Amino acid sequence: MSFRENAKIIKTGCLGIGVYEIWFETSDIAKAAKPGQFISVYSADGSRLLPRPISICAIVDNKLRIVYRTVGAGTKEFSSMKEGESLSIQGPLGNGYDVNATYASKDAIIFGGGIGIPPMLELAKQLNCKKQIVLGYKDELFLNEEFEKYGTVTIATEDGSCGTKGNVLDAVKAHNIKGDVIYACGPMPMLRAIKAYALENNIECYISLEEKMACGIGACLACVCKSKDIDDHSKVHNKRVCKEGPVFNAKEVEI
Amino acid sequence: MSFRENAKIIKTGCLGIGVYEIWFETSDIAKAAKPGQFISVYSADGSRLLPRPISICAIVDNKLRIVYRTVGAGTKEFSSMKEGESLSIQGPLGNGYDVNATYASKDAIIFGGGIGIPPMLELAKQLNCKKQIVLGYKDELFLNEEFEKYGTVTIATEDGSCGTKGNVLDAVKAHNIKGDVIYACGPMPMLRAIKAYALENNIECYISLEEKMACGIGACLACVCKSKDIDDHSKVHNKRVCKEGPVFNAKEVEI
Amino acid sequence: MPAESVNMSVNIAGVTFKNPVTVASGTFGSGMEYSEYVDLNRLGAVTTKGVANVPWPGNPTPRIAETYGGMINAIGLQNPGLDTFLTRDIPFLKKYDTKIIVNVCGKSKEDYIDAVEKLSEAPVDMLEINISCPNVKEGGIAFGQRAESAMEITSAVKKVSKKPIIMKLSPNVTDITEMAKAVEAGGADAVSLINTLTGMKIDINRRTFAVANKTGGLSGPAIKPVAVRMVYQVANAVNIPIIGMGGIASAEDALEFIMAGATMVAVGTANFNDPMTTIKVIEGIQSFMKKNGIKDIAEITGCVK
Amino acid sequence: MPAESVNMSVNIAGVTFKNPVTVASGTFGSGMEYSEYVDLNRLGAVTTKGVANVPWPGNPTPRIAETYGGMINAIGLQNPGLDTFLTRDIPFLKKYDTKIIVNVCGKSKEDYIDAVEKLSEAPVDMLEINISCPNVKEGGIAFGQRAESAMEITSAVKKVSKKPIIMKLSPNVTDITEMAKAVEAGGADAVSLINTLTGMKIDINRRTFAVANKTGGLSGPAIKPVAVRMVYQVANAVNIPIIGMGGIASAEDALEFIMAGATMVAVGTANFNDPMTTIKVIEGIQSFMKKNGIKDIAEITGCVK
Ligand SMILES: Cc1cc2nc3c(=O)[nH]c(=O)nc-3n(C[C@H](O)[C@H](O)[C@H](O)COP(=O)(O)OP(=O)(O)OC[C@H]3O[C@@H](n4cnc5c(N)ncnc54)[C@H](O)[C@@H]3O)c2cc1C
Ligand SMILES: Cc1cc2nc3c(=O)[nH]c(=O)nc-3n(C[C@H](O)[C@H](O)[C@H](O)COP(=O)(O)OP(=O)(O)OC[C@H]3O[C@@H](n4cnc5c(N)ncnc54)[C@H](O)[C@@H]3O)c2cc1C
Ligand SMILES: Cc1cc2nc3c(=O)[nH]c(=O)nc-3n(C[C@H](O)[C@H](O)[C@H](O)COP(=O)(O)O)c2cc1C
Ligand SMILES: Cc1cc2nc3c(=O)[nH]c(=O)nc-3n(C[C@H](O)[C@H](O)[C@H](O)COP(=O)(O)O)c2cc1C
Ligand code: FES
Ligand code: FES
Repeated sequence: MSFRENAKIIKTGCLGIGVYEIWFETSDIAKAAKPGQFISVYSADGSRLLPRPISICAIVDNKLRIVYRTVGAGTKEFSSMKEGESLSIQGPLGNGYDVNATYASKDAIIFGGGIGIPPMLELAKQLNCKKQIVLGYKDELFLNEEFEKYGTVTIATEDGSCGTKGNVLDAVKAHNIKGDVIYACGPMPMLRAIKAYALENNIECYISLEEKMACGIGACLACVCKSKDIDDHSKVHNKRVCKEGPVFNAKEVEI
Repeated sequence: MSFRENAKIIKTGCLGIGVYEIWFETSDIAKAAKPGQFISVYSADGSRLLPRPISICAIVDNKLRIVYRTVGAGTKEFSSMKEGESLSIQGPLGNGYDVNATYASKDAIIFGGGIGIPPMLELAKQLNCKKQIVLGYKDELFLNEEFEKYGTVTIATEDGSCGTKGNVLDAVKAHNIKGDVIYACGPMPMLRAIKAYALENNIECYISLEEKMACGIGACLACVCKSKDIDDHSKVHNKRVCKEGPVFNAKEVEI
Repeated sequence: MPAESVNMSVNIAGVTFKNPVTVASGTFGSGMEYSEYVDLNRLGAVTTKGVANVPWPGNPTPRIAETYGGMINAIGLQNPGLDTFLTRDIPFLKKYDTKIIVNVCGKSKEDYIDAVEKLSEAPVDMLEINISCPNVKEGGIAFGQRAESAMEITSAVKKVSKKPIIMKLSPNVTDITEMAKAVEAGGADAVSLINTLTGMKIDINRRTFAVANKTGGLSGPAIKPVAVRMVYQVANAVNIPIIGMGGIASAEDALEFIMAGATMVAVGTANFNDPMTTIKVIEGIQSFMKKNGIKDIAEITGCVK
Repeated sequence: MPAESVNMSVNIAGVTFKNPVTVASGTFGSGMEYSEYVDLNRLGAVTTKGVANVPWPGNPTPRIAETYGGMINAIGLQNPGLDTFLTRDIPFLKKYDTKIIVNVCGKSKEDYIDAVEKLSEAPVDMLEINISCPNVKEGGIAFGQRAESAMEITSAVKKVSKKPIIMKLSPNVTDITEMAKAVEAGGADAVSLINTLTGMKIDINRRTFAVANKTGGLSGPAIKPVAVRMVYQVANAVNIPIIGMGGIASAEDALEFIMAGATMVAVGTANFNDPMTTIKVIEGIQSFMKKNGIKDIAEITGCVK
């Protein structure tokens, strides 16, 4: 079940250069939300009609947190909003991570890359197992300290300014990090590398994909990704990121 | 000379059902403004591109006041703005009234009808002569008390709830109001009747016209009215309300 | 549902719709996903996403791009094929008290005929033939930009169809009335317009097209004035009813189409911005009618001449 | 004006423009009114409002209506006639260091020829022939919707013109490349596109048309995707340079047109929203070039294939 709400902003903040957070007070959305799901955020400016999909970063009672990077006009608009104002949001959308699945009790490696890091925070909080958390940044860190209470955090930065110089897999190698199930969200090259790594090492692997969206609820077929098998809903090799995803078993999608 | 500014709102208010005021602090516009001129007010919502022309109701140092009725989405947006916020405005635009002309020392009748009343306030303030002020309303009054310091105020209301029941000319008859020059702003039927009255009584008459505008500065030829003679600029029987007007000698325009 | 003191029902080719509001094909799926937000019983009809005789994979991604006051799409008519559609989507819709308009796509005349034949025995109310999709290489718009081929497809599907046929017209033509007259001559029971305007967006940073298909169909409020104009022109050129669409996001928008001559209207892209748009449009038309003393929607259909 | 480290100048038919930015005819008058806000010396060219051999009164009011992300206009080519234009507007523009493109309208082939002949000796740089105005009964769009008449008018004006000729195309056609090829065959030195899309708005409360002329031309950001698509198609169909327009309001918009194949671009409706748009576009293109190491604007003209 998902909902459309005009949600009150109860807190905003800036977490780094171009990285912002908003806390919403919701009637129903937060209560229904799972880690890995997302919300559609709508612009108040009539020239921008499509929703901006943003992952849920934290769920606390009826409160929802998003952390996002300013990319274009939509996210810039959101970053100018203030406490007390409202935004139209819809959700929770997508499948999210299943923290009650059998595999979810295995030793986990949680990978987050760049602006793919925020959704992993609520996942790390809700997973009830041994957690290795590997976060990859370009340079400036954000959210990393908040992960520490949920597991062992390892950092990789492209410029080497903190942790391992390189990407998250470089950090895995450098620290000999091991696990039996992988959860990952981040840029496509990172996801491809992680998928390959998981296959090689025969580790179960769940990844979160992105695609441009129009409806965000599975009706328009804008946001498909290629699936290995014929999908049950589409009857072709396409799965909807907004509905069957954004979280996929890495084996079932071609990336 | 006119200017484009992002002007700070220093005061807002509601003067009656659906009638609002905004006071702007301007860099240059107020200093250059004359009564009868207008400003273009731009929407912050990207779906509305054209300016809303609104008359200048008061000029005090570098401050400008507008009084407007909420009609559609644009004026509704303005009415939701708060002190401290800004709006993009351009002006002063149009010719305005010439308070230094020879005729401007004659005994004046100032007519304002409905939302045509606001521009007459600054005119009443600046005219240095004997002033009869006749204000016509549907029912609810606004601004009328502010006129009292500038002349004798007579009220007409359509529903008879205040003053003469009927229109402004009914009030003129009822109170035997006389003058040698007329200034008028209001709905078209009122202006037509006043023009006829002025011709009959051989009184000089200046009226303020309205038309849909795109540029507001005389370039696009959207806002023309029919002129009696071939206009000097257009070389046809058209005058631009935004440039040659909005104030016209009633004799030179066909209404 | 509130008791209606005004008559909003309309009739097209013998089918009675409880109100003149449906959805634009492709923007509402088969209603399943939207049924979380909208009571489908409230709608005059559900118009389903284009379906073909066999499954189609559609175009590569990105399939859409936002534009000023609208969007471009090049979904490429991905669909699960009629077999799945008939056993999954139609039974779902039959649970609701609303009419069903099935939008049909094809790559050749034979495809259309095959699909229409298969649909002839299905419990659906009308078929809408999409000869105006700009996003597929074969078929689609190619049929919708030449009067002769539009007429030909129309008579071909009419010959095999047991359901009334709506022909969906492309706005990417010099003279829309010529196309409307052609499908009327071919036997169409109604026309729907407009499909999308062919458009393009360039991603200047990546120096490539914003949608993988290069061009896509422009829809949304941005195109409404073109749609209203075409509905008006067609209303004055043919005698068959019109389902009007293109940028409808409010009751005021819908009333523009109705006054221009549309018997029914469809809400498309606006569903993406607000899934409750259809209901707002229905309620808004109703209160406009009440406020203005209009007893039957027919009083204002085509009232602006 | 800041020293430019990048080369923004472009050449069309032997005329060199200091940068690729002009204004769309009819949205800027002859520049007089805008010169209060814009230093006309900064512009690549000023394109003037359509002018005819004799004064035209234009259409009744209301002549415009706002639409979602755009506007409809039916000015009807009001203009003071060439005599006044040549003695008032041209001398005004000659005071500035910018090129002058004169937009010419007519109701018949003879009108166009007459106007072009009168302009041949005038100190202007290029003529833009408007065969695409949807708002006048005779002439205008009628010439711009059929390839043969477009070609005919082109060769007729080319025969008498001593200035390079730009033919301005209408987007209200099934196939824009056919029109572009026709005017190229007729001898056009360049094409400009797009003129407005024919649109309509209905005032549902007054139950009549929002503009007195019933239909008008839709312009503004709303139509940009259609314009970019057509520029791209034409760039791949003809060998003459293109002046692109339709909804340009920012440097990013302008760069879309340039990458799609436009040598020059024009800012139209956006001037109404912000009179400084042209300058912002020029400065924005310049900084995009600097940021991306583009030395000459020609490097990116038509770079998206
Ligand atoms: C499931 C999902 C979860 C996401 N979670 C987050 C998050 O937690 N934090 C965060 O910063 N970003 C997240 N994104 C990316 C975010 O949606 C885009 O950055 C955002 O839409 C950009 O909007 P804009 O108006 O600023 O940019 P513009 O580029 O101006 O947007 C133009 C259009 O493109 C779409 N768009 C642009 N980039 C993307 C993208 N990467 N993915 C999908 N649509 C895009 C926009 O929604 C809009 O329709 C997520 C995307 C998806 C699909
Ligand atoms: C010279 C001049 C001075 C004016 N002064 C005042 C004033 O002091 N107070 C006041 O309340 N109103 C004034 N008006 C009218 C005011 O411009 C309109 O009420 C306003 O533009 C409506 O905008 P909207 O978005 O609320 O309405 P909408 O109807 O949604 O506007 C749609 C479009 O129509 C235009 N429009 C609508 N009504 C008018 C109108 N009457 N005249 C011109 N354009 C219109 C809008 O500008 C916009 O482009 C003046 C008009 C003119 C021409
Ligand atoms: C994402 C999307 C998918 C569409 N798919 C179809 C389709 O399958 N069949 C069809 O006839 N029209 C399709 N259309 C066109 C719409 O039905 C409608 O004609 C058009 O979008 C204009 O209406 P709107 O502006 O309200 O969206 C689609 C439009 C969109 C935006
Ligand atoms: C008010 C107005 C007047 C116009 N007058 C003319 C004209 O005289 N001649 C012409 O060729 N085009 C005319 N046009 C069309 C523009 O030059 C341009 O082609 C069109 O508006 C698309 O560009 P835009 O979206 O940037 O405005 C006019 C457009 C507008 C809005
Ligand atoms: S965004 Fe519409 S199906 Fe995913
Ligand atoms: S509004 Fe453009 S000339 Fe008056």
